[in-house]
Amino acid sequence: MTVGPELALVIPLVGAVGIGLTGSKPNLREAVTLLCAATLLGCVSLIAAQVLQGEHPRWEGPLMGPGLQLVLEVEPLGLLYAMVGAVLWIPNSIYSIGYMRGHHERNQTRFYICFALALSSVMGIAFSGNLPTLFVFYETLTLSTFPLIAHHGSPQAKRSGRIYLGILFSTSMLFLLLGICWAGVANGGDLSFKAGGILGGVDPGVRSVLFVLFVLGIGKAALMPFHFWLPAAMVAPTPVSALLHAVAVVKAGVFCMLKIMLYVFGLDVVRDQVHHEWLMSLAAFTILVSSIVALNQDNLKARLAYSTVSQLSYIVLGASLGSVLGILGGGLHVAMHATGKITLFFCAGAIYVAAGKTKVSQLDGLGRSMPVTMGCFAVGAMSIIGLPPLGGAWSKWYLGLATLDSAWPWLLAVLMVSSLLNVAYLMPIPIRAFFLPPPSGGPEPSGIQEAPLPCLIAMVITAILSLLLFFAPELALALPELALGGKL
Amino acid sequence: MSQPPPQEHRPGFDDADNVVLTKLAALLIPFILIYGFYVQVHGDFGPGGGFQAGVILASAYILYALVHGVRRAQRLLPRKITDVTAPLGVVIYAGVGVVTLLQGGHLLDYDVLDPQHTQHAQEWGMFLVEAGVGLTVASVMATIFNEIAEQ
Amino acid sequence: MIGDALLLLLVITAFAVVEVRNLFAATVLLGIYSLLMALTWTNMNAYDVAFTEAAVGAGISTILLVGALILTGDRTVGSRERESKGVNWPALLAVTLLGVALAYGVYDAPLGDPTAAPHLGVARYYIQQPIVDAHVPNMVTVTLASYRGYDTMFETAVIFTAGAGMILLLRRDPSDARTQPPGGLRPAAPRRES
Amino acid sequence: MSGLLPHLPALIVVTPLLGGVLAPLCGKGPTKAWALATAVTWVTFALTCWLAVSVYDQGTAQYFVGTWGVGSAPGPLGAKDWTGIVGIELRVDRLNALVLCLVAGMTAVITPYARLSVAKEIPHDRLHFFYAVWLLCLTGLLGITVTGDAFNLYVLIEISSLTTYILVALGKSRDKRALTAAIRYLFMGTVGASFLLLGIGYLFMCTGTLNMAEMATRVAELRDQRGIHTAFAFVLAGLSLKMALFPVHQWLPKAYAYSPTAVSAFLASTATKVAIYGAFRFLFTVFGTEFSFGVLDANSLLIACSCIAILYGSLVAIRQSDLKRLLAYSSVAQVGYMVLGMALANREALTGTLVHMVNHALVKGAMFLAVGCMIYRLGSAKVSDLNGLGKRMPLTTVCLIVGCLGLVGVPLTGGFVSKWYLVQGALRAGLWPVAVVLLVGSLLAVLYAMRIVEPLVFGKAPEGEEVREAPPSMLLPTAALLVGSLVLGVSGSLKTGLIWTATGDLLGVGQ
Repeated sequence: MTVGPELALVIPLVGAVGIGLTGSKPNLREAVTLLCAATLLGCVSLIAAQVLQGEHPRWEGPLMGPGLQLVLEVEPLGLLYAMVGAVLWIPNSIYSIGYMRGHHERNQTRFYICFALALSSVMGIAFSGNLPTLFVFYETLTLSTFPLIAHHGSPQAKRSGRIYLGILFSTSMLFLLLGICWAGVANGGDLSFKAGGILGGVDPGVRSVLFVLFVLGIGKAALMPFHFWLPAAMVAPTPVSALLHAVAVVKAGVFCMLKIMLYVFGLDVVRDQVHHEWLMSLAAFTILVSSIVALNQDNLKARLAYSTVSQLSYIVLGASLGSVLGILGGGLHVAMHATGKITLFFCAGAIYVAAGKTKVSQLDGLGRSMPVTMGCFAVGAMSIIGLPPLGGAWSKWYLGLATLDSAWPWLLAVLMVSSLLNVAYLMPIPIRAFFLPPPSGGPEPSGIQEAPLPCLIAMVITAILSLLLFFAPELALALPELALGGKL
Repeated sequence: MSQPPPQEHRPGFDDADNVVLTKLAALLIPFILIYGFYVQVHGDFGPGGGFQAGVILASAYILYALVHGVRRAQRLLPRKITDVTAPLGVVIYAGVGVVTLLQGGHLLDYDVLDPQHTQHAQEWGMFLVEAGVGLTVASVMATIFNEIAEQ
Repeated sequence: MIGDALLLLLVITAFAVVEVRNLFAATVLLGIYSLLMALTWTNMNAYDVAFTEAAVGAGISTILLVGALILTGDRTVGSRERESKGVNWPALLAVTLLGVALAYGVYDAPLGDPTAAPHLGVARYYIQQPIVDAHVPNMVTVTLASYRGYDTMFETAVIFTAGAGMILLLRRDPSDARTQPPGGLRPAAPRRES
Repeated sequence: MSGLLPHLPALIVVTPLLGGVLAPLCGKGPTKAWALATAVTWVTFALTCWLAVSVYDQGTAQYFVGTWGVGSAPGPLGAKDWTGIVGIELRVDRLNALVLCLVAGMTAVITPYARLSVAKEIPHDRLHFFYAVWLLCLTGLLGITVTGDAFNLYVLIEISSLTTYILVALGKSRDKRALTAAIRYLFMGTVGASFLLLGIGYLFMCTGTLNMAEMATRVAELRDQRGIHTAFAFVLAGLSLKMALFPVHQWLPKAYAYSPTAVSAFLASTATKVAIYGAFRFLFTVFGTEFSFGVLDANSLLIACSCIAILYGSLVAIRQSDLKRLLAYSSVAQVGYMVLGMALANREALTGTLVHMVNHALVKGAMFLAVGCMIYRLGSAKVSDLNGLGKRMPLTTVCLIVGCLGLVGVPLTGGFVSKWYLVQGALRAGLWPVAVVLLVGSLLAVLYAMRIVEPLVFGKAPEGEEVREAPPSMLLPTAALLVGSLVLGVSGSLKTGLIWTATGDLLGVGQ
């Protein structure tokens, strides 16, 4: 059975309509969301089966104007990203039910609609077959997540929403769109993704400028100094932070980065003909600095956000090396970090719902009343750090190999130091929860119970996924390998 | 309030008590009217045409209004009429255009009005559209004066 | 000779219109200007234009301007006098520039040359052909009503628009009329008391 | 029916003209004249579409009004015989076919809306004259677009200007400031029209013809004559005033802000577009690209002015507290976009301009209509009124939000497509700073759009009064325009068809 990539876009859109229509009946609404998520996963799996057989499902949208067309084409790297999004949407939807109800949020229908729209945009980014398509869905993702960020409508939420839109729109409109248009003008109008890049015949000077524009334009990759939106976005309800700001949105950024390096510039160009050392240095700088910043965050979600900033730069670093191993490690890290970080956010949200706590310093002894949550947290944290037997170990391994393989082996030191910092800012949390006594002056710890059941189910699923990815990384490995043309 | 009470008598163009003016106007107006019609219909042979004729005809009305007062003038030529005749002139003009179109010619192609004698047809066409112009101009001039005078 | 004298008078009147402070006087001077203009056209054998100028410029316009003056209370430009003592430099600059541009444009135009472009173009047809095409000796009428009858149709519509605008903007509301019966055009109220 | 086909260029002007003069004969009352106007605008729209299709298929349509086509006069004084176009020619190519459809279509959609909105803002005893003026304004705009005769263009500019002044001044019953806005517009518009007349006069002086096509061939021979240069300057100045290009834009914000809302929508979506079409016609056809942009280098000046317009208009728009003024200043910026694309004068940029013309007409029209819905229910349209409107007038709110997206040029709206082509055009012309200005402009648009969207989505409604949703007869046209803009963003048939070929015609390149 052949399934076109457009179906993956349409399913969440239909879901959004369905959610809108059933908005008045919460149970039905959530059922629609779950059904939609499951269908999407099925659809993406069918697409994956085709890709693994060597096919490239393709869909050409209407011609929007001369030289401007929406084209979807499945390639393995995009499929990996789509898989991550589709798989994690299911636990996230389960989690949302528990969280949003447990927290008595308003405007829940709007929340679920925007969520489905965001997923549709994610699929669009993942399967985009040319740069205009990529840009279109990059922007629609920003737009559809904006109402989620500012969901509460409080002045602080609105302010964060403005920062979010402001940074993402200004980088994408000023740099990315300019870069895309310039690329089209420079190479005669061809903007489709091609193995080996499309800028081979372009003047090297222009190519360097384009490189800068593309890198700066992808604000979603949260490279410093364009990372402010990510901590700001933490005012959103936790499911949003979990799926969008650990998985969908931020991964969209680094995924675009990978894709552009691979299919627009081409690895040879990146390595030999573009002055890309600055990007590498910027990524290394971001890795270290944001890890240090994370150390000093007392707010749990903020600490996780800075951790994300740091981990995203691992992927950027991998992309900027311009080597096969780098792309492989980066691609893997998209999946590994996603499962780990979403678990952490689930736990953070569960702690907030169940115990009302948002700060690291308040978590002493919480492990006794919330053992499952804190256990999952420990699993997620270890995956992020890159400890076996968890998925994160693989991606860090390949990234390390890539640095050793490159002309800049000192980058390995950056990775090592950062891993130590990861340990320093993540591990104290479960340790405090399990081994420190609860504060005596605080409220009775016995009053705190485990998080709502849907939340628990969700976080256990993702924690198990992290484990599975260590023991069975074949699929996650196979796709980047396919993308690289079996160059290993 | 600078507005005086409405009932009070105030001097203005409504005062029609100047004998010299009334007699003079009574003498002049018929000639003005005839002259206006002359200019209207004779526009193709001498100077003038619908526009000038319209203005001249309107000036007859304005003179009457200045001498006898706007209200009496309006009794003679109610606004209801000028409101209709003003667009009607344009209707006549454009109507000629549409008629020529319907008869198979182009818009405002007077030749089709009398295909055998095109020169004659031209004269006819021009006469008709000039009539439209005259009607509109005269009515509009009267309207403009009325609206200003009534403030 | 007569033409030169008329032109001289025209310029003098124009300056007088600008300089005189009393708006009523300015209006009358404008009427005089139009009359002089009409004479100039007559002197140039442009009877149709002269005719229009006399009827509209000297006639109707003057009446309407007087009407407008009475409506606004026949002020002199007194209130403006303080401001207008100095020269308005931007305005002077703009006007000078405009004049220079206009002069620049006619500098190499062969004015008065019967072989110049405008006289050899469509205008020649408008002069020569009316009597052939329509047996009508007044070429102005033929040009307006036939050669360019389409333009004139819209000019008529413009006139009608002016009337419609007056009706829309100035006609009193019927609701107003109940409280304030139309009093008619009248001099400003304060004069009555003096 | 097909017998009408050759007469379409004339019919599309005569139909609204007759409608306009018949409307006051319908008698008083809010319904009859409105019904006539609606019927007339839709018939006109249908005719323009028919014309556009036939022009697209069969090329330029020519029509001689009156008896006289090409004639000749014997040459006295030993001069050569003269042969040329005697009367007035109407000429429709792909460019003006597009503009005709746009103008007629916008009016056809806005007229049904006008019934309730206008009835609330204008005294009932003279509504029939309102529709007369309304249709005459349409006549003027269509006439400007359809004509191939320079003086006729001026005559029609006169009719459209005069009607516009009246329409703007009619806002007086809602806000007295409409009168001063109209007077200001009248002064500036008259200066602009006079400049245009002077320019056409100089052109006639140098070329001896009023027909644009004939002018064009003569101008190519006479490009060194000072009269032509002066004509160019006057025409450009006059048209800039009419387009409201910075720095002669001052009439626009107030005129749009204080006129009756239906009028704002009508003018915003048609009048400036037609002025820009006029600039196209003169710069590209009459004077020719080589003369306009090569000999006289008008593009530097136009690019500079339009870049400032984009930045200035957007910045001022951000600071407005009244929605109509905000939209009006945004129009100043959007005119900048369109003129910019015109001045860049390459195919991508021209395509961008034309797409932007259509898109801006649709979106700005819809925005004004949506604001009109607010005024209809709330009596005013301040930014502070937007708080919590989402709960009280949900459909209007959706329209406003979609409109904002269109103004910003978010992907999948027409605004994105135009921005795309404009940026490409700027880069193709080798002017990357201009491309940056374009993009900064759309970022500023995000800012003023946010001022509208944020209170709509997150604001809390004031306590008390109950506000109902606007009536369907007002919402439907609003939504229709927005759907149009979305379709424009996604579908490419108009762009790859009419617009792309029109820009090819303008630049004289093959398909």
